[in-house]
Amino acid sequence: MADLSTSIAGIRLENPLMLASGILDENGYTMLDVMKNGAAAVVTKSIGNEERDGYSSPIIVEYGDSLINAVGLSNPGIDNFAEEIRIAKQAGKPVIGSVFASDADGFTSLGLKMQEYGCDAVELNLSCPHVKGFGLEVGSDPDLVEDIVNEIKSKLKIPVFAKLSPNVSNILDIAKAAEKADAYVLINTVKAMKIDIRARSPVLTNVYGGLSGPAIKPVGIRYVYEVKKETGKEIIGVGGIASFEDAVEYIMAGASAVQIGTALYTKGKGIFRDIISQMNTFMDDEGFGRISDMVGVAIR
Amino acid sequence: MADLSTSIAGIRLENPLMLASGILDENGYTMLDVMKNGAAAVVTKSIGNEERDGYSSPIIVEYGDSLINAVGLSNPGIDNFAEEIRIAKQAGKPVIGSVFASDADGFTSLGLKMQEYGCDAVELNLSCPHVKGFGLEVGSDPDLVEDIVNEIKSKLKIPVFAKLSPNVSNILDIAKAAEKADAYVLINTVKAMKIDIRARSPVLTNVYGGLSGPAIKPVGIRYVYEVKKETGKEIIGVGGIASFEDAVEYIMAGASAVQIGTALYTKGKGIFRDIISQMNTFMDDEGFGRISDMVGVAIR
Amino acid sequence: MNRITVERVKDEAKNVRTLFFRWDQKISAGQFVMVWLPGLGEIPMSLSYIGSLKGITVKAYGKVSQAMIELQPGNEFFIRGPYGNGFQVESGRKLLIGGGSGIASLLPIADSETDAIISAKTRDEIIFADRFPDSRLFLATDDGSAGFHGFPHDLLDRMDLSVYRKIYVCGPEQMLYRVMLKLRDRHVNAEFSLERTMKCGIGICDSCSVGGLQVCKQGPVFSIEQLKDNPEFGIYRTTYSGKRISLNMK
Amino acid sequence: MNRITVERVKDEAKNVRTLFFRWDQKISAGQFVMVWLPGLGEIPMSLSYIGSLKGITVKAYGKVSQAMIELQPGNEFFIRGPYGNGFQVESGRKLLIGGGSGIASLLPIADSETDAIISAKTRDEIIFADRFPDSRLFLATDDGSAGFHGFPHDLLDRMDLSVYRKIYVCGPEQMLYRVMLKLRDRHVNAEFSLERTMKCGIGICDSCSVGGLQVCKQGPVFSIEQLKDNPEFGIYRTTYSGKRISLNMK
Ligand SMILES: Cc1cc2nc3c(=O)[nH]c(=O)nc-3n(C[C@H](O)[C@H](O)[C@H](O)COP(=O)(O)OP(=O)(O)OC[C@H]3O[C@@H](n4cnc5c(N)ncnc54)[C@H](O)[C@@H]3O)c2cc1C
Ligand SMILES: Cc1cc2nc3c(=O)[nH]c(=O)nc-3n(C[C@H](O)[C@H](O)[C@H](O)COP(=O)(O)OP(=O)(O)OC[C@H]3O[C@@H](n4cnc5c(N)ncnc54)[C@H](O)[C@@H]3O)c2cc1C
Ligand SMILES: Cc1cc2nc3c(=O)[nH]c(=O)nc-3n(C[C@H](O)[C@H](O)[C@H](O)COP(=O)(O)O)c2cc1C
Ligand SMILES: Cc1cc2nc3c(=O)[nH]c(=O)nc-3n(C[C@H](O)[C@H](O)[C@H](O)COP(=O)(O)O)c2cc1C
Ligand code: FES
Ligand code: FES
Repeated sequence: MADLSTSIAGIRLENPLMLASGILDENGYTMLDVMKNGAAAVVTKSIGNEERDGYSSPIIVEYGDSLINAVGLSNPGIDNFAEEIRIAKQAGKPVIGSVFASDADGFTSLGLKMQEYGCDAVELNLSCPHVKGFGLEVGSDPDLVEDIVNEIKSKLKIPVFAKLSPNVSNILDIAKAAEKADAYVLINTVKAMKIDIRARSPVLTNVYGGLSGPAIKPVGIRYVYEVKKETGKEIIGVGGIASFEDAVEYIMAGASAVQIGTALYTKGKGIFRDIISQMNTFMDDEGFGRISDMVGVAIR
Repeated sequence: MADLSTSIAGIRLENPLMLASGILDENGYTMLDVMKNGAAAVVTKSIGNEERDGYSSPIIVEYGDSLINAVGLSNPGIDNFAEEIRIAKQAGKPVIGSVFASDADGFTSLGLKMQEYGCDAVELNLSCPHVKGFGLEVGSDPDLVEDIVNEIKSKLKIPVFAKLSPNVSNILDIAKAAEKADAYVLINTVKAMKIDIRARSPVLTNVYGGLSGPAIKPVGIRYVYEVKKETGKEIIGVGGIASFEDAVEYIMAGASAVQIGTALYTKGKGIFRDIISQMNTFMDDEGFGRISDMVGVAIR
Repeated sequence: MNRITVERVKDEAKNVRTLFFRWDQKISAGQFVMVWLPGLGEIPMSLSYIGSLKGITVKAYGKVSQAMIELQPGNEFFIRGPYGNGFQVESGRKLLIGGGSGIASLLPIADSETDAIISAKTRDEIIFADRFPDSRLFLATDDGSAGFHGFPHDLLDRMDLSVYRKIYVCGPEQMLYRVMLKLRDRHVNAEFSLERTMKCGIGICDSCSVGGLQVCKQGPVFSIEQLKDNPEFGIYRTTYSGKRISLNMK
Repeated sequence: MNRITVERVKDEAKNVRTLFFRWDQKISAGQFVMVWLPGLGEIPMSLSYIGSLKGITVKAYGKVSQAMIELQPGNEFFIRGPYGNGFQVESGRKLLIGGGSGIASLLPIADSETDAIISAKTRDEIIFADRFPDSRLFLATDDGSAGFHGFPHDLLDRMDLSVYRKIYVCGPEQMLYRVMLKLRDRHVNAEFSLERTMKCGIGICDSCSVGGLQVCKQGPVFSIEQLKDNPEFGIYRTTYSGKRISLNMK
């Protein structure tokens, strides 16, 4: 039996699979259920300083096994979120608080609250592609990213993850700006949209959204590989993971752990246990004793 | 019967479907055959000033219906390409010469040769994502793009198309730099890669390649929509078109014509005729008399 | 997305209309679709008719549902789905309990052995009463304007439930919860169809969740076992923003 | 990509080795695969055995094929495919014409009614002669060291081809072209398996094209009708860069 445990920024995970931010992680009971189904940790939905309704429906388009979403960072606001963390923590596993804001102060106050609520780490959403003034608009400005990451790192005791966007000309510039973060999370969704030709109209209320799922896996693998090769830092890989092969591909590209989002739509919550058991068999067959033996082995 | 003809930069096309650059367009006889199969025009493989072998195999990875390629701009060099254009021109349809270089002079001398060979337009490849010193490295620098487009436009009589990359933070900056071009071509492939977990290795010899096919269609639609909405210029849409619905979706997003590449792998050359007849039926059913009635109708 | 053309409409009550249409798609009783009116929005709707002629019975609440009840034959709307699990329909004697427009999604399982409790605030809001013979129908209104004066769960106290192979319940969560409390100790076989805020309909956005279960995917139909110890059913829901609010029903 | 383990090897001649392996995949005679040796490269290879035990017969030319003939049982390689159309195999008397290692891809269609011409530069390079009874085998060598002294197309002059239901030809393009010229006017039913530079194997890169046809996708097997007026077959090919060069065979 291979040892599937791994660690990221010093946080021990019983296996490398985490729930990605924004998918089934707004309600504490749901996060609890996802961890009962095998996820080693969860990342919460991105939470801001104020309550936000997000966009009105349609907020999602199905594109084969992939999705295009424009939820619009809907969230109850950080002050209403303590209870959800408390419920989720009953699983006895790490809970990572994802946060979004437009500047260093905003991120820092959110991070401090997440820490106070008992989160094991904070993930900075520097990459949501469809909300003006947040996410990508923040995350594609290296100076702002540097400011945010340095400020929040100086105030928080728990580790800080920087979640970066694939919608930039040069990810290495942004990664460098975020180098004080304890780990990178790669990637967020790719900006995209859908038009219904019979309705003669964009489908999403916001017109633009973010593409996730299998369609973006080759893009995510490339970013993880490139950033790992050039920076050597710890990485959490995310984007289109729907099978144990996908998870292993991310790990071999350099990820120490991975997150799963869209595949919950096609495979349901059972995906965590399925991948765990198949990854175990794979590692035994291929002679990998532990996850760290696979991390980055494909890098040339 | 709807009228399927369209025009781009004053070039009349009997239908909106063209062959995309790099797919079955290195050999004149192949281009001829593609036009016999219904394509209204072809774009040649991107040709440079010198002969180049490109990367050694593997140069392609299949990813479902999508592909990841790193052909590496292999081409016989412009001086060896006259014969291919001559053969292709026997179809009596427009032939567009795609060219790549690293600066304005390089592009201009290629453009002049293509014009001399009888091409109906020149397409500037400012966007290949996997060759150092060319393509994206050129196409993500607005000053260089402006320089190239202005220079070549001042020297050529035939129309010039600027093919832009989706691998940039802000496509509008680049589009603006290229505004002297007669039309934009959107999009080239999205930088991506594939690791084979059993070989524990990247598959492509060049490691990084470009993702094309259905996986990138929502990304292409978004760029066409955004650039059309913001600039109003003529656009040729490309990226993941594999059905008449896809072609119409691009047209409603703002494209006046479209290109098809990767779908030749899944559907073969018959795809041109299939889409033409289905688009005809669709237009009749929906009451669209001509292509121009559909261009950009979904823009809000 | 599927484009649907309204074939025929039928007014069921004030502000309640059934839209009939053709859609070549197999649907199980209890499943739902997401209805999109371009420019207006998208909302979940159950099917009240699931044969070759399909139907949706809409009650106007807000923007989208209001626009839906104004649709005329020949008008178009868009749907995606069907989604959700649907009822486990069993043969034998059944009882349907439909509160408000909730009876609509129970209609497809009605057969000659089916009894129904149809409840509403007032007489004018009772719908589909004509679909059941008098001998099989129990009416209840909050104001007593028709049938039993009171709520369905109170009516249950007076009924012999042991004759039913299964009880199917659909309506506002308050009603479902109270019915569940009544049935919990009477060892009956029961399924409840829930309604919660639904944004995605496909089990990823968490807006419809109830105690870790996604109503859109693991539901909308749940067995009484899944609900009786559920920490949120009848107790909490989350708003469109995701804020937890108490249903104050205990 | 499929990972394949070499089960057994067989040396056929100097620099020619058959690799046997298991691969649970249906393959038609004449189809090919792309073989990848990580770090070295990827090349097209026909299958010489297509039953439950599969085989590839490799002749060493350059980097990748050389590495392939050095593989031992237990070693691994990777393949994608199968690709291409394969032969239209007909029952009845057949003639196979295999030049050099070309005979390998014809092997899977050999049966008890099949005659074969196997040609090579010299005696030592003749392979698979043992797969045909003497009575059904014609050998030809360029240097006369075995069998007929000359090329297969010259040998054809001396044969009565009317007895064959179909003729299947595989080998260097020079040989195919000359055989085609001989057969063209003799009204025989013939199929030719071509080899050209192949980068993608799936019909998109244009490196294997011959007069508008993609050898990897519309071929590698073509009927004599498809080739006899082909403007490039036997006349031009393109190099790895795409440069048109003359085959100078007319
Ligand atoms: C699985 C499922 C199946 C459904 N099937 C049906 C059906 O068959 N027929 C039908 O008429 N409805 C059905 N609904 C309810 C329907 O989706 C909502 O009524 C609808 O979303 C209201 O949208 P709107 O844009 O019209 O109203 P909004 O503009 O969103 O809301 C207007 C106001 O009405 C309130 N409101 C909205 N919905 C409800 C509700 N259900 N109960 C009480 N108050 C409400 C809101 O809080 C708001 O104050 C179903 C819901 C679910 C989850
Ligand atoms: C459809 C198809 C099926 C094939 N099936 C087989 C098969 O079953 N067995 C087999 O051994 N080969 C087969 N080949 C040929 C094989 O793919 C090439 O020999 C191989 O690509 C050579 O690669 P390499 O890396 O070893 O040589 P490279 O390093 O690419 O080439 C080394 C040198 O050999 C020359 N060369 C390469 N291939 C050939 C050739 N075919 N004829 C003459 N000179 C050549 C090159 O021009 C170069 O000078 C097939 C080819 C095709 C297109
Ligand atoms: C519906 C939806 C909502 C999302 N919301 C967030 C979010 O709030 N914050 C965030 O950082 N990422 C968000 N994402 C991005 C995911 O966390 C993830 O980076 C992306 O979907 C790629 O992974 P996947 O292909 O496994 O889904 C969201 C994705 C989806 C599909
Ligand atoms: C094998 C391959 C080679 C390509 N070569 C070129 C090229 O030489 N020049 C260029 O501008 N685009 C090239 N492209 C990009 C295509 O022209 C097109 O922009 C892209 O593939 C998206 O369209 P598709 O999804 O229809 O293939 C190539 C694409 C593929 C798949
Ligand atoms: S509506 Fe999104 S999870 Fe149910
Ligand atoms: S090998 Fe690429 S088209 Fe045939």
